[in-house]
Amino acid sequence: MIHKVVIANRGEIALRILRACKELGIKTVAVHSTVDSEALHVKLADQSVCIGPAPSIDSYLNMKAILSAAEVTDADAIHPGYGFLSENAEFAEICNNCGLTFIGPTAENMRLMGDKISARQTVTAAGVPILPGTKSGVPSVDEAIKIAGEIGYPVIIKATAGGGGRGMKIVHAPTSLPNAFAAARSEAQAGFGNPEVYIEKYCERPRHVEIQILADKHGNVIHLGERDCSIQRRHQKLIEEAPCSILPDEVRRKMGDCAVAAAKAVNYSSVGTIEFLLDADYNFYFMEMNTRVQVEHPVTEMITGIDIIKEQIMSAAGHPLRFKQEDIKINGHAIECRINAEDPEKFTPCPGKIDGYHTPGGLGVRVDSAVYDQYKVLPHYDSMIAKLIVHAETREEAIKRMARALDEYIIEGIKTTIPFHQRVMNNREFIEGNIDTGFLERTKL
Amino acid sequence: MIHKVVIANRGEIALRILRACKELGIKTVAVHSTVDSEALHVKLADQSVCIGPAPSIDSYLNMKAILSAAEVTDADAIHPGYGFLSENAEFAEICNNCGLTFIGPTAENMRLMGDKISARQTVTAAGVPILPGTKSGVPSVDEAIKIAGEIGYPVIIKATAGGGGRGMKIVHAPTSLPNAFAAARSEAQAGFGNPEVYIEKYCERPRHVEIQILADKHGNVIHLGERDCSIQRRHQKLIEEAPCSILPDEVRRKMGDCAVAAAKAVNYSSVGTIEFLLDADYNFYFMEMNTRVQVEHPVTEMITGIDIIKEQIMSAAGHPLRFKQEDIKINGHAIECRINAEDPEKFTPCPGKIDGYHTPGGLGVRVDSAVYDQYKVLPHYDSMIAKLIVHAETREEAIKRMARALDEYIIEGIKTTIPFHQRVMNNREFIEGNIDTGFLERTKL
Amino acid sequence: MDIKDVKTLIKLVSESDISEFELENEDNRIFIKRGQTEIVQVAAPVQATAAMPAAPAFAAPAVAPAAAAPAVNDKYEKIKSPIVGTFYAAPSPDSPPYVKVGDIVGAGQTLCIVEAMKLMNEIEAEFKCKVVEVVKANAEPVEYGDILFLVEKV
Amino acid sequence: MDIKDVKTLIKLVSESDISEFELENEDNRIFIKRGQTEIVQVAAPVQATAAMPAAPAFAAPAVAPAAAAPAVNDKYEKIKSPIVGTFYAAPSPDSPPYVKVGDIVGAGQTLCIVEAMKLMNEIEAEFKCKVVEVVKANAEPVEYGDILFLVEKV
Repeated sequence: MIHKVVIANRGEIALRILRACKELGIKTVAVHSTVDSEALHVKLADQSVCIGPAPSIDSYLNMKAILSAAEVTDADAIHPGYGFLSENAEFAEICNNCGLTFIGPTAENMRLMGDKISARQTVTAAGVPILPGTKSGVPSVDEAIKIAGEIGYPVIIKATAGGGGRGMKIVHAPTSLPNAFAAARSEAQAGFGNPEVYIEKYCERPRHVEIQILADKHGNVIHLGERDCSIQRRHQKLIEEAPCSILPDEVRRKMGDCAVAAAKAVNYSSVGTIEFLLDADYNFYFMEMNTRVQVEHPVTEMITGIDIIKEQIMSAAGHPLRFKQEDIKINGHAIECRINAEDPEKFTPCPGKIDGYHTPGGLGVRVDSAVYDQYKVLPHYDSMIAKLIVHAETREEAIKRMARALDEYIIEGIKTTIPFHQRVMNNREFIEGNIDTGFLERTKL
Repeated sequence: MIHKVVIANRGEIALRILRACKELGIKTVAVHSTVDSEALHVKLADQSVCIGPAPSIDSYLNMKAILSAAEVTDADAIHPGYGFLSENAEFAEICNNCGLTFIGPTAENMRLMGDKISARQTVTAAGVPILPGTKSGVPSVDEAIKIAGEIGYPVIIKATAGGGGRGMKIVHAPTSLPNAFAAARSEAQAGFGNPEVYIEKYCERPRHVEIQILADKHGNVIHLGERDCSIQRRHQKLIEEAPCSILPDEVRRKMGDCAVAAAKAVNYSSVGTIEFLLDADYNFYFMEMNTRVQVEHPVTEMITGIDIIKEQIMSAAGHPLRFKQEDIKINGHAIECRINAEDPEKFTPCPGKIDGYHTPGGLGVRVDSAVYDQYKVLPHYDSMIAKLIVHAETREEAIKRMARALDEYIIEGIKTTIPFHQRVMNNREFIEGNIDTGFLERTKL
Repeated sequence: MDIKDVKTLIKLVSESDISEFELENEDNRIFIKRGQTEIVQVAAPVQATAAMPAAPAFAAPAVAPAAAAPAVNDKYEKIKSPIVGTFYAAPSPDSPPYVKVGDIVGAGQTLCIVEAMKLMNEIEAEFKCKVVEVVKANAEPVEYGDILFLVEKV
Repeated sequence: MDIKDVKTLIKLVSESDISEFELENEDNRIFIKRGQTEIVQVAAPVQATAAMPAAPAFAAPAVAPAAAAPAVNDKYEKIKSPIVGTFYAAPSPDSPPYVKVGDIVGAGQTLCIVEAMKLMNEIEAEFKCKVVEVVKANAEPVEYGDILFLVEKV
């Protein structure tokens, strides 16, 4: 078993890992930059080591310093959390070469799934659907008609040199394709000085739905159901929930099977996530795999009752999974709000000292946060300061619980996104579950 | 449905009720004494009414003031919480006469179960076992032998005038009864000036095990499993858990059936608790019924996923139960520590201002507390300032989770019983589940 | 140094962890400073304390917070409500009020009624005084301890 | 000095642990400052409230808290560990230490080794100085920024 873990991260995830270790009877070493010496996980760890100055590149991304910290504290494992070195295959490799258990997947897992092209090839071979499309330029309208016919309508024509929606044409039937193709090309020429366009399957109001994977070093892979992470702002997730409220059981089962197949295809051996795009007709397409624990893992913990970090540690220590797929039962509904030290209107970061702090409590409320009263939110790192998670019998009850918990949450001295979340919880479209990745863009909150 | 509830209580239970109301979309009125104007539930309620000065008799026990508060705020229901007026049949009656829904059982329920003698008669008629014994003096050794034979050994001989263990004799077989009887009488004479003794069934290392009842106004009664509340100091519960770790399934089923039978025997129509004494041979005996919600209800919520306060409100509003007995599933293990503003060694109350407050968080941790940083714990009321509740897969994991949560809990400025709970969580006997109501008396922590 | 050079420079500095950079010419004065210094101070305390927001005492928007009044009128005696209920200035809707501002009232004289549970509780003056202000409006709900009248001992 | 030179300079400074760098010409004024400037702010109020208990930095009970030392010895220069690792006072267990208290060492002379990942990193004096105190014990683990020696410029 693992005896002492270096937690190579900071903030709430460092504390999350520390808590799991404490409950497993594993000693913890907090590594931190000079400016993080007052961090909660540093204060609560069994030992702490300052590994470098504020810039991440010199501290939390400094492999040598982290490995030295493990060496001088006689630790036998490293948990990378998320971000920083968590998906760095080289780091995982060096850890293993140093005799340290890297609590995560193998370097090979990361390399295969970290590269978009090899990941797409691998999962396609495993029978997992990917978003059909050409990715490269389509020269003629005849070619375009042929491709669109293969892909199936609706399709979208995009400028290869473009971006930001300009020059895009959505085509619902073959008859309108020639005109749309010509228009797209001329708009591309006008907009980007290059008429080249490509064709892709068009997803109407897509949802971001992902499957949590749990795997061991003995070839066992199961999934813990899905999460809906459609509430995003500029591709940054802000609110996550589990399960996805509109997913038909049949699709849920298929998506879960695909995720397990994808993980098995690379001999995956830790926790991970397979991200899918789900369209309005419940077709789903593989986007990418995250080969680490994710920010939003708590919503899955709430509905399955499984401590994902503990399972990840046990798996890294070589224990076989304690569960089979049929043991996994989904209970109720969970929602997570990421609370950032940001202006709730403009989303500009607001670091500074917290002066007045009170967390919500009561039934079904979980707070994962590393801040405390008089703590200084640092400008050097991510602005996420807390995750507020609720669990209830139904989605409707969970939204009400989240609303009342947000009302109780007091963070003074700095601006936070709590008011933003309050607006979402009171938004009719959100309450009715009419969400997709474009929700925040089109919704006046 | 109920529209606006007067919460006729204070502290954490007032906040607990407020949270349930908020999530149900019910307006809340906080009533408070002059010294409680800064209480958290007062700050969070939709409205608040000061009903009197600090002494409970003039405020929280002042029926007229509470009813007037309901009148002036146009409330249509009153939740009494626990303590104060919660088991006052007259108050329940007046509420109903005033057209206010009393969120609790009927006055008749309270009267039947509030009186020990009528409660014993009622449950005996329903087939529920009670602790056999004479309660009144046994005049002769022959009579004693006859009674002990009926009760079954072991029996205990106690002085009718006595108390505190003096003059008590435990008898395991008929042959030792004459000597013990004579000795008990002479010790009773010497100790209390009265030789009279009575005989009762002796419970070895008894546990306090109670069954949570959920009933509606349509005759439906179910139970939510049991709680083990054996960790007591001077008959005051300090730590509660659910389920009772040593209860055989067969006994659990019988105890549950008895509790439901007892509740049905009085046409019970709200939440309530049937308390049993459980002896080392798993015999159980009815002690009393609590006709209100209890301090320790959260541990049952954690293992059943049912919001007991919401169900209580819905039941009072006339809704039939949403569950049948077979719907109730017990999941994992939960523990609650009552955190009191008391010296953790001597248990003397320590009111005063909280100066530094940080609550634990993370997976499986729930805090039910109405205090906050800079809040003044008042000398006028109960010393309980927080309930820390954890939920985990197993009892062992729950104990570890409680230990780490207690380590994270910071309350400065006043003394609390957190260190006491930390000692219990690290006690081998407790960890092994060797607990009974005498645990704290005999254990050196 | 042309615009392209400046552009390159800006890009370079942006991508490095340099916090200050100076370059002077003919011929050369370069100054480079690393590490963030000033950002830490950003912490602008928005609110001094007042951690908990308060619930309104009664929904009626007309009700002035009870706590605010006394500070202003420290020099007068306050007659407070001994119970929760509804304030009535007059014995019936058609009657004139018991007292009005400027009235001199004797000890034991009725000032108003606070109704609770259909019971009319007459509030009496405990000493001879002059009515300075009738704080509550007719039919307004009152809490325990709410100020009903400001008076001046005479 | 052209833009390419500047680029090289920035890269050099970025990759070093230099915090300030100045270069003036004809003919040369160079100013280099090492050590993180922003660390100064971190020292922050030691903690007025002290709500949070601190984890021990390393288990070894002999380790004096790094933060405590400087206050006492403000008049000396501090030689700090630029990396996490293990402090060795001598090149091998049998050798005499590189330096001892009272020694005068020249710029560039090795003071000790901090071993990290089996690599022996020699820590050199940057200026001529006299060793006032060897703060760390042999084979003791050191953190980034831990004080290794107190010295006096000579």
